[in-house]
Amino acid sequence: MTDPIIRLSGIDKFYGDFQALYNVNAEIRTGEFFSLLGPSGCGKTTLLRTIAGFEDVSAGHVEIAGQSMDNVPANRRPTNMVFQSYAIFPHMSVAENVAYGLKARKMPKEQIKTAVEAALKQVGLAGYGDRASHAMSGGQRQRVALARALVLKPKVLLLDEPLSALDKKMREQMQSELRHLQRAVGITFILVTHDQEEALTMSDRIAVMFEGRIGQLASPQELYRRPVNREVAEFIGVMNFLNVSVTNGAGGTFDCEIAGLGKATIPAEQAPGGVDASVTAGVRPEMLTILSDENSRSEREASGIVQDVYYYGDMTYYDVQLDGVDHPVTISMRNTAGRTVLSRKDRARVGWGAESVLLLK
Amino acid sequence: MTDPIIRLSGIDKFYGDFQALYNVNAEIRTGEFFSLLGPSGCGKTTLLRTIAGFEDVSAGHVEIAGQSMDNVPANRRPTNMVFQSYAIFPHMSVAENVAYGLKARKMPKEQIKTAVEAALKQVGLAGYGDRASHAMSGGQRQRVALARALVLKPKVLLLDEPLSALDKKMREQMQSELRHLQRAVGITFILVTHDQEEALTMSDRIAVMFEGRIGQLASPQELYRRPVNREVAEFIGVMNFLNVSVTNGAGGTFDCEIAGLGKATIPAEQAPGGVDASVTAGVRPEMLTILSDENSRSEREASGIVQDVYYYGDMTYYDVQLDGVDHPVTISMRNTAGRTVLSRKDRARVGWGAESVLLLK
Amino acid sequence: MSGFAKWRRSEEASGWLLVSPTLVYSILLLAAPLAMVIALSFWTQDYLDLDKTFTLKNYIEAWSEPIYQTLMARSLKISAFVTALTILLAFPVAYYVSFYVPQKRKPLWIFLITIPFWTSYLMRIFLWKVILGYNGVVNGSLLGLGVIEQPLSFILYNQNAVVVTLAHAWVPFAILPIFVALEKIDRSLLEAAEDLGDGPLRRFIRVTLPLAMPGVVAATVIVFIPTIGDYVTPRLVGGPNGLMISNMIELQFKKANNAPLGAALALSAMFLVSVVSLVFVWMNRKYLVGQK
Amino acid sequence: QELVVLDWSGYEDEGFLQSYIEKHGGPPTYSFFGEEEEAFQKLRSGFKADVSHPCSQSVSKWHDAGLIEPIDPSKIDLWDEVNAEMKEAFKFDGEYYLIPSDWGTTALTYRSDMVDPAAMNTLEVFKDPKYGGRISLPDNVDDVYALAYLATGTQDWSKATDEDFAKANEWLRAVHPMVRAYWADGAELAQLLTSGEVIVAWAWNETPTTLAGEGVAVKANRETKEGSSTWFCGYVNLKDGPNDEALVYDFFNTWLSPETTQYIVNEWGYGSGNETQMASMGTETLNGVGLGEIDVPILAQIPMDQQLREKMIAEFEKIKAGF
Amino acid sequence: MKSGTWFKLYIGVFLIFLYAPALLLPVFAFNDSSIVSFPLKGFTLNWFNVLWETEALHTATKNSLLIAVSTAIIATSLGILAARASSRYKFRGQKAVMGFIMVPLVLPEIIVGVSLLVVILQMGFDLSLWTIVLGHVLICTPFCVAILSSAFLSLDQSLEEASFDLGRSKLATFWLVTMPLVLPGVVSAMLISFTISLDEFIIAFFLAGTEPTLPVYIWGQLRFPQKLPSLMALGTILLILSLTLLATAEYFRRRSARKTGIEDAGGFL
Ligand SMILES: Nc1ncnc2c1ncn2[C@@H]1O[C@H](COP(=O)(O)OP(=O)(O)OP(=O)(O)O)[C@@H](O)[C@H]1O
Ligand SMILES: Nc1ncnc2c1ncn2[C@@H]1O[C@H](COP(=O)(O)OP(=O)(O)OP(=O)(O)O)[C@@H](O)[C@H]1O
Ligand SMILES: [Mg+2]
Ligand SMILES: [Mg+2]
Repeated sequence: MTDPIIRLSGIDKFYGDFQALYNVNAEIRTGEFFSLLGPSGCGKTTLLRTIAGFEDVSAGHVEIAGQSMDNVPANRRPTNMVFQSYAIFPHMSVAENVAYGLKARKMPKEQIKTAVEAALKQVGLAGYGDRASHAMSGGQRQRVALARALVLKPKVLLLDEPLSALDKKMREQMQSELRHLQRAVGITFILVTHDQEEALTMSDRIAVMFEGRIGQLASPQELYRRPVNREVAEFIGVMNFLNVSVTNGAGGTFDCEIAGLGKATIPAEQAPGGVDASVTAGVRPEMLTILSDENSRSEREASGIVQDVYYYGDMTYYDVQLDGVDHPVTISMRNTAGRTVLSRKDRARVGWGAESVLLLK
Repeated sequence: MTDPIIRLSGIDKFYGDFQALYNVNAEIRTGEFFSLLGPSGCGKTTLLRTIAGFEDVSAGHVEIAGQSMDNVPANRRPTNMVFQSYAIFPHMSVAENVAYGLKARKMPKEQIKTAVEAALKQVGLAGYGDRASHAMSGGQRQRVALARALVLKPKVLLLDEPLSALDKKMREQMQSELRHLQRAVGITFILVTHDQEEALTMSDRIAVMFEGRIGQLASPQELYRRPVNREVAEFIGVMNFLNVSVTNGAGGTFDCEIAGLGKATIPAEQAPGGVDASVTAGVRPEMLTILSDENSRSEREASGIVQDVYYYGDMTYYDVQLDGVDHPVTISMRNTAGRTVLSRKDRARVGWGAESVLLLK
Repeated sequence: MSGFAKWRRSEEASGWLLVSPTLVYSILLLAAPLAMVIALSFWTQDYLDLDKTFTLKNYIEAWSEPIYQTLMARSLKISAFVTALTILLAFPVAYYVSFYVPQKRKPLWIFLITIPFWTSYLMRIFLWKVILGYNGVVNGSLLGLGVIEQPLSFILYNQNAVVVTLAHAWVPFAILPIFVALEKIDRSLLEAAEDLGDGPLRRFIRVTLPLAMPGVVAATVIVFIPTIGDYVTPRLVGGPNGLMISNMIELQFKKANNAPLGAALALSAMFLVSVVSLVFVWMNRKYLVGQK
Repeated sequence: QELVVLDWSGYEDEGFLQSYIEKHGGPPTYSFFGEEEEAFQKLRSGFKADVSHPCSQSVSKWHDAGLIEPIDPSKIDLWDEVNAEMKEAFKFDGEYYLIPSDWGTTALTYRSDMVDPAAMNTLEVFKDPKYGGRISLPDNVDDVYALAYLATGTQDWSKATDEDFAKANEWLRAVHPMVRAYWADGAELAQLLTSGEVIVAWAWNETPTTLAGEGVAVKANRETKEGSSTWFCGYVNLKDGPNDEALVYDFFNTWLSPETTQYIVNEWGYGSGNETQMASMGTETLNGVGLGEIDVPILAQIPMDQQLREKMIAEFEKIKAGF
Repeated sequence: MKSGTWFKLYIGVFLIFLYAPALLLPVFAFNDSSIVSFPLKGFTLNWFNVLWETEALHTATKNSLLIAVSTAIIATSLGILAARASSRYKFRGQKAVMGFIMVPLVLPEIIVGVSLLVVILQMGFDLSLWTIVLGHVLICTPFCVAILSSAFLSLDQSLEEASFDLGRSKLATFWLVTMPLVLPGVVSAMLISFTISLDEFIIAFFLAGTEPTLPVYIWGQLRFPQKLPSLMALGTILLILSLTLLATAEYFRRRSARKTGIEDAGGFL
């Protein structure tokens, strides 16, 4: 199937007077790992719940696998959900939890047993079936919730911040497991998260939401490299913003004078939102380089003073105040072997390239 | 003062039969930003609370500013604490919260008022004094808690995971603010955290704890670059471990054969724990390089297949299975301008250097 | 002595110190009476003289006399009915307040449920008689509506009346724990059940009810045990066949001058209700573990 | 010093105590009980009061329990006017123990608008299926056995044999299925009769008096062919009373005074133990409240053998429980 | 949606059931008949006059209120101690001790009444209002412990530590931080104790000295049918008073809840 598995058209959602979703349109492809990313309160959960059928839409339509979901209640939709709190039934064993949905379908006992065992094996919990569900750790509950949903072979699996309750190590491990699992089962996953790293590393495509609207829907690399506006650029990763005056806009390129850095000619594709008086220059920290020794050279160079040094072990982040700019830019450097870490107040030469500057509105 | 402000000698702590601290010895320098870092349950909070006076030690002594703290209760120690939950009194206004400790000291009203205002200003909450404390956001409460402790001008400020309840953006902002604040007031800070990035970026020195013992006490760079053992190395940052056979150990260097990478001669300082049969080779992800084009060269080269790609925007992490090794190594690459991101199953040339390999027990 | 000094500051000591006033109070005013009742049950009384030689006579009498057996069985039956009715009445109300009433108005509803109990219990019973009586509110309405031609007589002065009156008296005590249990249910569990394919009814049976069981069990124990001890209600509305074991206990302690037998009956009754309650709790143990 | 009276609630009515109040400037202190047994238990447990107010059947038990002390008749001004039968009944070992203060009658009482008054001339109506489920008996051993003895032909229960007792029990057992409710207090009986739930009852004379006053058609017939009963209560002098004995006698004298007799008859519908004063009130008044002379057998609830009473209590309880 | 309607219907019926006796109170308080029974007669205010003139009833009411207030205060204080001990400290025998304190919850009151009487008199107390208070405190304490335990458990312990850390003594901490924050629980405990004590009469019978409580008095008055309607009048007044009191309490509770920012579901729990 190359058809979109889910088609959202013109979805509005009101809670009383408060509008939580504004005309949301999106198509989610069959088999992809799709993420809804956005700051708290932007409507991610609301959108997911309208897909699951827990919330009625105020306007617009949800279509799943080509069928309208108008008037189809949650318990008859071909979606299943993994809840943020896991929602493991505390009064049932692990196996009973996983069997829950199958029993609702009145599947014969024997078949249920086999299916449950297979599902538990899939999430790495083979043999845990008889455990009381409250005796499981956070990560294990997470897996039970996954197994419980996957065993029903839904067309779409919905995950509402499933990893936010886990500690960092466990979260990273589960991120990688989830990704592998999704590839293995081939089911469409829709993941809600407010953690951009999570979204970037896991997803095929991401919809970034702000205040009830989708700001940009694209692949991780595209989102990071070509954010359509300042809002997206700021939300995904770190972006340094510098004043810019565009002096010429002919021939598919723009001649710019960037505060603190200098002149550059920037191709139109690096100005995804077009150019006008409100535009600023955006540069990612890793696109700037501290030229630490005499030998290192760069296409273009600027200069400034180190304001702050953040040592992360593998990386060092510098806040460098470029000459002629009053707020510092952040520059990230990988602490490869032999590279020395600068200190506060040191003078720094900053290398950059025109290809790494975006013009954003 | 160059004297240690806090001297911990031979501290044991029992909860019933359970020993939470084993013979902890440490000296904390006046005016430094000191962190206690370790996995959950390792005893960080317990150690902090014995310093604050909330827990009695079972053996050993706490000395603060040269004075024994035996039998000195918490309310008479020259320390103040910022709690994980902030512990802002919900029934008092912001100003009343900050004034709480001063009132206990029976300071005149006028003076209290001035001191409270100064403290609020210091944490960036000037003018918020009359607010009900429950009307403050998480980050603001954090600041109230700081002001409340700092206004008492303690010799040592104790912070028990003060940032863990904040969301990521707010946490990063507060990290930088805390660091600046500490520099400004010059008070010794002792921070408990289980987040190694937080400890690395903020601290002058860090004590890494495991199961009630201090594993290593050193500066961030030293901890990251020269972990004394595998446990520390694994806990701080990511470390790839590879089998190694040391063929020769003479003349202050070791000749090694590292699985998947090849031969190297490693100076003794890169084997901080000495060398014996149990030793393994550790390499940080940023010390390995993916040589992506024909032109890039490295001192030493190895080869493998990309198993997984984690795109983080600014960085890409690759899991590469080196030829002849059965588990992948992690390699981190900065996504600088123009550098292409490899895909799964691609063949990769991996560059490395002898100076980036540690021998660890 | 430093060992003692240390102990004094320990958690153990602080706990004991803090609990001791309440504990001493309970020992003085509860343990002593209890011990006395237990002792009494092994003595005998002849008219006014107490014979303090140990005997099991009272217990033998309490367990073998048909009248006590009947009363005991009847009391257990009535208490069980009261409990069942109370829970049946209370559950939907607790459910309604927990699931349908907006968060802000919940305390108000809890008020609403407790207010009628700020009138004297005796007056309430008396008024129940007015309601259930021959030309009382119920019969009056039913007659007026033409539903019945003769006033119903089975609604007062029998066990039904005892059950209704007691259920009325205890219903708030059942609503509160069930309400608390329902409030504690993570709403996402209910959504999960729906998401996994259950309709409202099956969801209720498979998830809501089991998770509310701790509240139901608490309510059951809270209602069942003290109901056995009530002698005023049966006497006032029970009629000839509505008397319970507690009336007999009262009689033994008062008119019949046989406090020892009364004590034995009381302890036997307490033993029985405790056993029944324990069995009930045990039967529901699987719902009680693992939930906080 | 304030006299402590352990009394039924309601008896603190100052109308009874005019001369006492005049003399002492105020009423005594009251402690109340709702049932004699509560008072008994309380006193036995050590509660201290000066006087109390048991009814006829409890006095000997209180005496046996050593709770009361003899009365000195010489300190009672109107001792000679007191009903002899009543005071003699409480003479233990030659000493008097009770000041008979109030008495009443217990009789067949019925809704005159709902039953045929003509049929109400025998106690057998209690067994008549016509009234099944519409009758009420007192939840009170003495009144109930008074009824049963009368119905089975025993008029003096102090002389009742085991056989008489057995007959009475049998009668009660036969009536038990007819009973709607055993009334425990006056308010309950009034409610039962007013609503028509009960149409035939064995009741105290105050009930028809009160209800008639309310316009409810309730009448009593003390002159059924088997007869009716009288009960009486009185004040006793408690041992170890905390206060001066003089106060006790002032209190007793007040109760026997003419004013109090007037008051209790007119306001409460009860009789007084002062026989002379009662006689002076005139037949009409007495008949009006149901205390007049009658021609049928009267079972006076004088003290009986305590052993028998214990048996009555146990038996009545069994009967009530359906055994 | 439909189930909602059914629910509302049931809740309506339930509330009628719940309020049935209370609603009849005023009906008979204004009914011009001394018999509390249907059919009703005329309207009268006479019973309020009777009530006004019955001195003993006033005394009984006053006694009851005094006892209820004292009971509420003492039981809540004892409850605070025990609840705090059980929620803050671990000590050996804790379960047994707490279980023992909770026993009165399941004891038939008549047994408590009779045996308390003996014990109290043997301890050398004379029966008085205070002996009733002793008994009522015993049966109210378990309720207070239950309510206050949950109040203390939901109090963040670090608040107390913070206060201590900021230089206050343990006692000052208790008054400045702990008490204000568990106040809703304290108020609930007091209200419950007050209600229970006000309505309790089995124990009060046995422990009353020369001053009766209201329920004891009412129990005695049941003998005299003509006294009942004025009791109904009294009940009506008390009901209105308690409604007002509750409404005021709720108003203040909400206000303080808003002030402290604590969202508590149901002030009584
Ligand atoms: N049941 C509801 N009634 C009223 N408003 C609601 C309701 N549910 C959500 N909202 C509001 O709708 C908006 C979007 O909520 P939603 O839960 O979808 O946010 P979110 O993006 O999932 O945020 P978070 O990351 O915090 O979970 C928020 O402003 C929220 O307050
Ligand atoms: N009051 C106590 N009684 C018994 N054991 C305790 C107590 N407090 C802590 N412990 C135990 O002591 C050990 C250390 O606890 P501590 O709270 O110091 O850990 P931590 O390093 O702060 O962990 P975390 O990061 O989870 O806060 C743990 O195993 C804990 O279970
Ligand atoms: Mg959400
Ligand atoms: Mg900790």
